[in-house]
Amino acid sequence: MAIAYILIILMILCAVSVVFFKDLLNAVIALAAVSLIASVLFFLLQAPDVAMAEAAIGAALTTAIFIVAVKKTKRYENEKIS
Amino acid sequence: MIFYIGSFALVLTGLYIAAAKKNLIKIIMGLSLVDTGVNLFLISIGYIKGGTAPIFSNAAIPGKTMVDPVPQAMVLTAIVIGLAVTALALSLVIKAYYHYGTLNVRKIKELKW
Amino acid sequence: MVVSPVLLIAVPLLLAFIAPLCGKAAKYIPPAGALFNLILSVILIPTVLKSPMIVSIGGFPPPFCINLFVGPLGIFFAALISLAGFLISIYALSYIRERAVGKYHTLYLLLLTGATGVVLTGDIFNLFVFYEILCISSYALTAHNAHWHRHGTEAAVKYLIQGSVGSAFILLAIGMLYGFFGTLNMADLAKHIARAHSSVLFIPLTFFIAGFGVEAAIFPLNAWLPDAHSVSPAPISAIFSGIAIEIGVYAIMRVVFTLFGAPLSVMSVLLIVGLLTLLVGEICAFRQNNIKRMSAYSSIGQIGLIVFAFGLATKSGITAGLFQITSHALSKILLFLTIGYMIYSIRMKNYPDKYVTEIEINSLNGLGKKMPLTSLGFAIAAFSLIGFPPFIGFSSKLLIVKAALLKGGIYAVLMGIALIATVIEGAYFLKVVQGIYFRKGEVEGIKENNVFILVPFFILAALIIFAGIYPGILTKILNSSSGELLNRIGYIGRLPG
Amino acid sequence: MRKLVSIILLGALAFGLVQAVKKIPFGVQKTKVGKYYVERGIEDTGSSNIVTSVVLNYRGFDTLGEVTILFAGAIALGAVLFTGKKRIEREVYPASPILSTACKFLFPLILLFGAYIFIHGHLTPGGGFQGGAIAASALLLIFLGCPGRKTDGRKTRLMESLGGIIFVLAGLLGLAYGGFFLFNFLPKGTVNNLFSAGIIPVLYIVIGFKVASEIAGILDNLFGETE
Repeated sequence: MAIAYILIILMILCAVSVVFFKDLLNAVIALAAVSLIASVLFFLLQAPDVAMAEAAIGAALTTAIFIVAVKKTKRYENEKIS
Repeated sequence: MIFYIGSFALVLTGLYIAAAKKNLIKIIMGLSLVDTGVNLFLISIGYIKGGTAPIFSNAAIPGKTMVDPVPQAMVLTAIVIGLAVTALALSLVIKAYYHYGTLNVRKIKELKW
Repeated sequence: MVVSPVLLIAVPLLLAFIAPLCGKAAKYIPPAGALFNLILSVILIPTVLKSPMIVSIGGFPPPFCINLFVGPLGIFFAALISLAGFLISIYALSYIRERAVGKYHTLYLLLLTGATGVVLTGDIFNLFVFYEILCISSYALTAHNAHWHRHGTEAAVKYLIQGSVGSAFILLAIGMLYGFFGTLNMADLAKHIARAHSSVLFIPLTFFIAGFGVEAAIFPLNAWLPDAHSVSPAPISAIFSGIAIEIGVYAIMRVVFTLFGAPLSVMSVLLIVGLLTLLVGEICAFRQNNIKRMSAYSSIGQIGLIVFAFGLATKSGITAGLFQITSHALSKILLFLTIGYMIYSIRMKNYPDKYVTEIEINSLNGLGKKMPLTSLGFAIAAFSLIGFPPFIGFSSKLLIVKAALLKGGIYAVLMGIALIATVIEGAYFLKVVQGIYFRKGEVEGIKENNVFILVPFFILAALIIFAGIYPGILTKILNSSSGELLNRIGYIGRLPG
Repeated sequence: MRKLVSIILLGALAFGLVQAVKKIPFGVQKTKVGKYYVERGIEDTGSSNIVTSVVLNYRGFDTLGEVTILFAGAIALGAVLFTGKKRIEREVYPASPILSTACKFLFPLILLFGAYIFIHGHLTPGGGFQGGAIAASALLLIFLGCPGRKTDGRKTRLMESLGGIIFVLAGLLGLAYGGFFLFNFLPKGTVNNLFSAGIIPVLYIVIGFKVASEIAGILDNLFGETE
């Protein structure tokens, strides 16, 4: 399962980058990447049902909701930059 | 084992974001990360080495080597719960922004924390 | 023929799904659902007292499917929830008349259903699911009228963040237990846990207490409560203080006693936490100027007392704790409802356009003459919370003192500290009652005339006094309930196979 | 300061987690309930996807709760975003014709795919939740690609409620016929046929519609502009 190691390291990197991105849109995309990689991991763990749900709900719809929320509020974490 | 480590890394990162960040949307993102991490943890508990997905696409597959279906059912539930909570949280954040004009939790504190 | 207890959950759910289709008539649905539940649970009480009912769902033998465990404890809580829910929903018929009314009633009914599900289920993951229903509807109800009410929004955001972290902990703990023992049924889990080495169990138990502790508002985890309880509309404050936090306590107790067999170390920690919660709550309440915030902090104090009583881990202690839950639910609901009506009347006179849910204590001065029935209800509730005879609060506090003294030694000393907190509680409530009756205020032109609001006051006050004079009517079911919590072997033994 | 404290707390938490997880071996058969489901699942429920049979039959009550949670979430979101005013019709900037044509072309296909997934929930991976979410993402595509289109709030609400009502009624029918709530009272049929597994496909189709309309309602509420 060498691929699992690579994916998990990638996933952790994406998760950590959510902490550091100042632009919330970037952070949302990183979050979506985490969800997407998680759904691949679910598939590797022999859970196709969950992988499907995570891809459709976690990666697609949650991201869309986040983007709408960011669009309706402020885009940058530090609010002085507008 | 690496799956456990990965899932805990997600949970801890998410909790760190929720505890240390000031931006409300960031905090909600942290909660979402925690959810994903917990889900990954549950699925890895149910995994069996060399197991197949619990679907009898043909009757010849031996049931013994199948991974545990219960965590998968639990995670399906948890994902949907996560969606509901995230959507509700973001709608509240939008309203908070409408009222206070900021997303900074340090500035939204008319009530004492 | 015996009716199936699953209807206690299924029928309110059905009604909740129907409610959005009813338009204006939606407000009659919560009273109907709660009344149905009340009648059904009262009918079931004699059967359940004879022997607990195990109801399988889906028709498979219990460890393999979800089952309801309807014991005395569950049915007692179900009856309490539906009684409180019924009275509050009658009150809400005319109290909630602004804006998103239909959605309010649907969410309210879902909250009641979630609470009922938590107390009846016998499966740990199912408990989590119903707990989430309860939480999600609470978050939304805190922010009722979010568009006009900025404090409500703020409180709801705080509540949601802390609540969802708590839920994540619960789910982690459930996952660990499943990893250890491979089952989710609580009786089955308890059987395995009884045999397992205790070092494995420490982390899941901590996570459970931390997770449910958020809803129960025990000491370090109660930052959300004063905000959420004080800024939400009065019926919601009442159901939160009267039911929701008690459900958190129930969940902790179910996990600690039934699943983990109440290890002594954990019980001592809970005892101390309860005492701390009590002191912190009462001291903070004493310093408040805002009447609803004061009552919210008083709820924290009362929860502390309840956890303290459970922490004694004796039969008399648990019975006393359950009695205190009943007494707190009835009294605090009456308190919040009367306060809500006072605030509503004052608001309608002074600023009819604004959406106000909170008010300073001074504004209530002199209301005793203008709103005699409401003020009387407030006084009864306050006296009952302080623990004056002949109200129900007196009997419950007496039981707790007796239980602590029975255990003796250090517990009696701790009880002394708890009594000091009660004195503080007496001080601030008496101050308010004195203000209402004996001070002069600008309250011209306020009167009380709404029957739907006054009837729940009468019923609650009557129950408080009646149960205070005859505490015996409750002891039978409470005794078997505490027996159910302590008798872990019996709980496990109910599992067929 | 706050960061430091949270890092220390999280370190303690990480230590605890590792301690607990050391006792849970990875990748080993360890559960009795799961084993029972895998061995007896087909016989008991007639569904060849064991996850589906767990979700809808063995643990169907959880799923009812789950559906309720999504319902509560949708209602709650509506209540929070409720402003009491009519939506203003904003000036709509039409998307480029390529984009909107592509969206309109893809929309029925994605909808069909979602429907396929929830109809075949008992045979192949997927089911009501996944299919419903996919169908909802088709609606999302329309919201994004063809601005100005919206769903009819009354119809989505009707569909949500009907879905829930049918689910509970199916449960009550089970109670009436078999004596157990959510009892699988329909004939199980031949395994691996579309018409098999009793109430499972019925419930999954209902859930699919319900989830799709709920998420569409959530998205519609979020996208909608007032004032």
